[in-house]
Amino acid sequence: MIYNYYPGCTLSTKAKQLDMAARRCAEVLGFPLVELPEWQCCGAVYPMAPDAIAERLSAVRALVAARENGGVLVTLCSACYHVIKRVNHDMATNAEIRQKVNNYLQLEEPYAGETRVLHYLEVLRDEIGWEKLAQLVSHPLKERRVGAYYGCLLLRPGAVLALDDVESPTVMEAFIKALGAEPVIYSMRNECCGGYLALKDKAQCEKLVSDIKNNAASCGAQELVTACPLCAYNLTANGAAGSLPTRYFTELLAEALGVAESEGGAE
Amino acid sequence: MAVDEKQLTEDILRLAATDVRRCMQCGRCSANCPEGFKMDLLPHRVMWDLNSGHASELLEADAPWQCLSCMACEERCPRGVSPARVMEALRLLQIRQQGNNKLPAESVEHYPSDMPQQLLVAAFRKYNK
Amino acid sequence: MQKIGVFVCWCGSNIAGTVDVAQVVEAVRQIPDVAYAIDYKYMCSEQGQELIRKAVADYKLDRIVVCSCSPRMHEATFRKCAEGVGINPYMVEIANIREQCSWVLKDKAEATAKAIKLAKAAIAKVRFNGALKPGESQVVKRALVIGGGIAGIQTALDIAEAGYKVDIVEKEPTIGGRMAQLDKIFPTLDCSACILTPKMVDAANHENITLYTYSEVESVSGFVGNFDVTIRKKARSVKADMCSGCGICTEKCPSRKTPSEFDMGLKNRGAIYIPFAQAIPKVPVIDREACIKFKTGKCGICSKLCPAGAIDYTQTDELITEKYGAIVLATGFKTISLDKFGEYGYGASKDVITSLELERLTNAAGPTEGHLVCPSTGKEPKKVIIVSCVGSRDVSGRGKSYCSKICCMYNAKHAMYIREKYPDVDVTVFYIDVRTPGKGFDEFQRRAVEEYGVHYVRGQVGKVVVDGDGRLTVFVSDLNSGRKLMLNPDLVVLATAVQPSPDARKLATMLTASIDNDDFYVEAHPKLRPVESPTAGIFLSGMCQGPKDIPETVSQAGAAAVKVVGLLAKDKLLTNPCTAQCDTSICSGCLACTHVCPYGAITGESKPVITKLGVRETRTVAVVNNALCQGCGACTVACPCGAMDLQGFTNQQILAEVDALC
Amino acid sequence: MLEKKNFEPKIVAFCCNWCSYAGADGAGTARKHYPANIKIIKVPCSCRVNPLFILRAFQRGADGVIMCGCHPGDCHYSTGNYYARRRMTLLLSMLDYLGVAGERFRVEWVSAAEGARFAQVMNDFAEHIAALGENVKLRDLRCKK
Repeated sequence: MIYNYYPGCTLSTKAKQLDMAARRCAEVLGFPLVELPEWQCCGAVYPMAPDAIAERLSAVRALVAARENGGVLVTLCSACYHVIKRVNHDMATNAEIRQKVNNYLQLEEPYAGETRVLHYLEVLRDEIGWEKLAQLVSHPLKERRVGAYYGCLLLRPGAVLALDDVESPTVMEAFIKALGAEPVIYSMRNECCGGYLALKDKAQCEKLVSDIKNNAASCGAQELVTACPLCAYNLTANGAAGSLPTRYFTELLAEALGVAESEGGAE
Repeated sequence: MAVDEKQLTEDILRLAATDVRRCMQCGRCSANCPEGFKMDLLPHRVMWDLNSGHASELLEADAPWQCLSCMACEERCPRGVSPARVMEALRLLQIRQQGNNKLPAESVEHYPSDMPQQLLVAAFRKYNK
Repeated sequence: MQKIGVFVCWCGSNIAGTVDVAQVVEAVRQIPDVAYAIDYKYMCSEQGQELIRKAVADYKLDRIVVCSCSPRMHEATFRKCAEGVGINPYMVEIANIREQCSWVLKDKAEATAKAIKLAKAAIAKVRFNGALKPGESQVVKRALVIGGGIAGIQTALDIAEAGYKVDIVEKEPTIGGRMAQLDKIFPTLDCSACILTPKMVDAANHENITLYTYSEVESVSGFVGNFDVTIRKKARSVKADMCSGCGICTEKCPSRKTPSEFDMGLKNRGAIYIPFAQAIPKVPVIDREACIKFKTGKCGICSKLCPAGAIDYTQTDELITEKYGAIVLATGFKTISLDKFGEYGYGASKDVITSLELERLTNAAGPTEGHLVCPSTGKEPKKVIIVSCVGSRDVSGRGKSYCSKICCMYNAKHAMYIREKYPDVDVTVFYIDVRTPGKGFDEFQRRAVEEYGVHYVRGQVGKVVVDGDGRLTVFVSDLNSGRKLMLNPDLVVLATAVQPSPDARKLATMLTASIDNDDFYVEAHPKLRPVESPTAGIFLSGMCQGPKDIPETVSQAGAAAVKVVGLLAKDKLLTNPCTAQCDTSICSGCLACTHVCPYGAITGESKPVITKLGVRETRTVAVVNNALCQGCGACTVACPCGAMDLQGFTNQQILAEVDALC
Repeated sequence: MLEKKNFEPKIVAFCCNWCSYAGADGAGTARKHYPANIKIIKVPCSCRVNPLFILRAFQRGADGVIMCGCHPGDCHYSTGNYYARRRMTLLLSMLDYLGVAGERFRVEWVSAAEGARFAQVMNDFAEHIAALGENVKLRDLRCKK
């Protein structure tokens, strides 16, 4: 299987650690990522209005490119995953959007949602398997209590994304466990970090993140992992910053597989 | 000029593409909204106004600009309604009009250098056209 | 020359509001053989029927077409009316111009045209109707009740009191059902056990009642009046006739890791156990999956200790076959799983419990002896939040679309008895609507507010956050004030949606009883036949038909019993005359029909026949046993030569309808 | 589809007494609209529907025929709808050969509780037939004499 890879804007710049670690680990785990040529930014937010056609085009272009090359598209960033998978769902189920987008793109073969959009975590869970991953871990993250922070984009809406149970997700916890660490389950792991509000109302972000971190810390978490650069930013910049270090899940993966860059860490 | 409430409601519903009539005013959306403490109209009230023919008041509301599109309301709505989509429709109806950007780039005083692009793109797209 | 009378009903404005009935009458009058046609406001009324009777006499009608509501509604009424004036009841046809026409159409011209078409099809069919005479079948004077909760017990007692034998099959080791788990019951707040256990004893001691506990229905065949049922009596591993019910085995059993089903998992039970002290029969049962003896071959403590020598590890399931005239479904309910509702924190915190768990916590015979405590700490709560509609009225796919009906009342009840016993505990009920119709019910709920000081706040709880130290934070909005709240209760009670027992679907298939999308049994008519299944001889009692409280369940149980008694009181039943019939003159004797008949009603017999060409010969032909035939018609299509036909739905009749409609 | 607006397709629906006919009643009780040109013929069970009835309808000029029964497994007569399903599968495979577009015939399972679904199924089918247009093949054959 070819794992076409869509890094997205942030992963090429501010969230390089998320990206680089993911690529290295994928090599080790035997599913090398093939970066899509000439990908464009997905738009960062899903265009909810059914008449927003132009806003869907870049995602469809990536989906079409992946279709032409095996039909699987892997994403890492929660927002990219969210946007691309939802647009793909629109293309498969909404005839009006499908027609308009295809009219615009004038493809040789119209696109109708054929590509399978996978999150990196799904590849780990469904293609590699936790047991095998655990066996490949050379530097188990012993005695570390890690809280998974899902946020909103990775899980909702559950009916479309279908990554995991929206209210009681387990995929990241299973991941943490496979790396040899102890997953910490806490109620606020799927509550919003404030997202793009950081630009407008920092104080509110501070409050939302504090609630999340306090809940995680009360449950015994010593660090948090996330898949989303925006969440990572908000969780790092707010709520008694530094109290609960936040890392990308791929960083932990690289560490456990023994392929972390020596200088490593957040930029 | 009197606003055509009916037309406005139709416009909102077309953009929102969610069946607001299913709403039974249980208030779960408002209970779950992380921004509810800062909203002038809670999501259930927005649904109520829309269903009771007071859509024009919603264009005055600040609530859509507080909404984070986290979709907790949609996910936990027992009736399968998406208040998040209604909020988006209310934003779009306004920012799609010329010169109606809510967060002009020059109004932002300080961009921390470590702010991810994703955040900037998302924010400007939610508040501007 | 046939003389057909056509009677067009207005059904008040139900039909006449959309269909121009006069025009329908006018149109059918033009049809040959229609000797009389008229419209009337309510054809089913006494005056309407009189109109029919008079027309039959005046115009010497021999066939009747009534254009009215669905035949499922009034076909029987009009057949009876026809019979009263000497017309064979099967010479009546109904054109359904209400459900299929006036109720689904708005345009008057369109509806009128369709009504005329439907009338024409019915007229075309009735020309080929023949006089049919129902056969007779015997009635076995014994009833089966499936489910031994309050619904099943009450139904069985009422049938038994009327003098008929009745068996109760209960899958649990004891009868009593859900009601046995409850503490006090509304609207009187009397003790559930005090009114249930005497009924359990009555059922056990009644000479006409046989209990099969720890048993399940294995298979059912036959039809109304003559059901053959196989019951699997599961191995208890205890000889019921020797056991004295002393309970020493249950006390000394070393396996104590199985959560007690009766105590909603709030307490563990032994592998050999009696569900509760007042269980009937008071005979323990060994849970073989938990039993150390069965798992490892060692232990055997119960056997060593039993003074009566009643323990029997070699006991096997026993199959009992019995004949019944009627079957009552009383399979009850359970609450839905909260696995998909992670946001309520059920499972994440021990202090988030369901209402049924609260019943056990406040029950004097429960795991805490009626002492209300937070399960996590064992301490009394200071603040309790009750959440209504958890999973009810939910069309998102996670819950149930219906209102569970009983929750509003039991929430008020729970709030009251917490406040009564612990006046310092603050109790708040968060609700969407308070629905308390019923005698004394609204007054009951108001008492909770006015006399007991229970807070009622409109607004559905969104999420319950659990902190590491066990602290709960409830996210909710007070909709009346528009305030968003974050509260820290010590105990959260979830009024969880009810759903039919998981056995309902299996039994529905076995009995060919209809169920709806939620697995509730469907009644024959929602208003007029609420305790009967559309399948003759199958009756419904209690929650298995839809959410209902105890008073309603008991009344429905009584109603079902009356229906059963009415059936069993008959010596003979008239059978449906719309059965298959073989035209032996053209039957080739291939017997393809015998292979498709689900009732084994067709056999091949060597018989003297006269062929179409007038030749007399003796050969194998298909013979239908009319007592067994249920009239599905499978054989008619399987028959390659068209010898098999179904009376009431003959090839000729259906083809006439097709022709009239096309 | 605008040009076909005046075309009113003739549709015959065979409904079993226990499930689909009751479902149609349910559609009525709930006032769920479906087109007037759909006419229902009641049969005790879907297994009573002889494929010849369906051919007769097409021969007489029906534009579409739909057969409804209980959901598989829920037949009032236990197995009737299984027979119907097999028979109709066979009929479907032969329709085109017989000169009727196979798409004009449909089999659906509608339970007594599915009033709204009954209406939806009928609306879908009517729309489908309206899009196909008039059933001309058999009529032409008949006119040739």
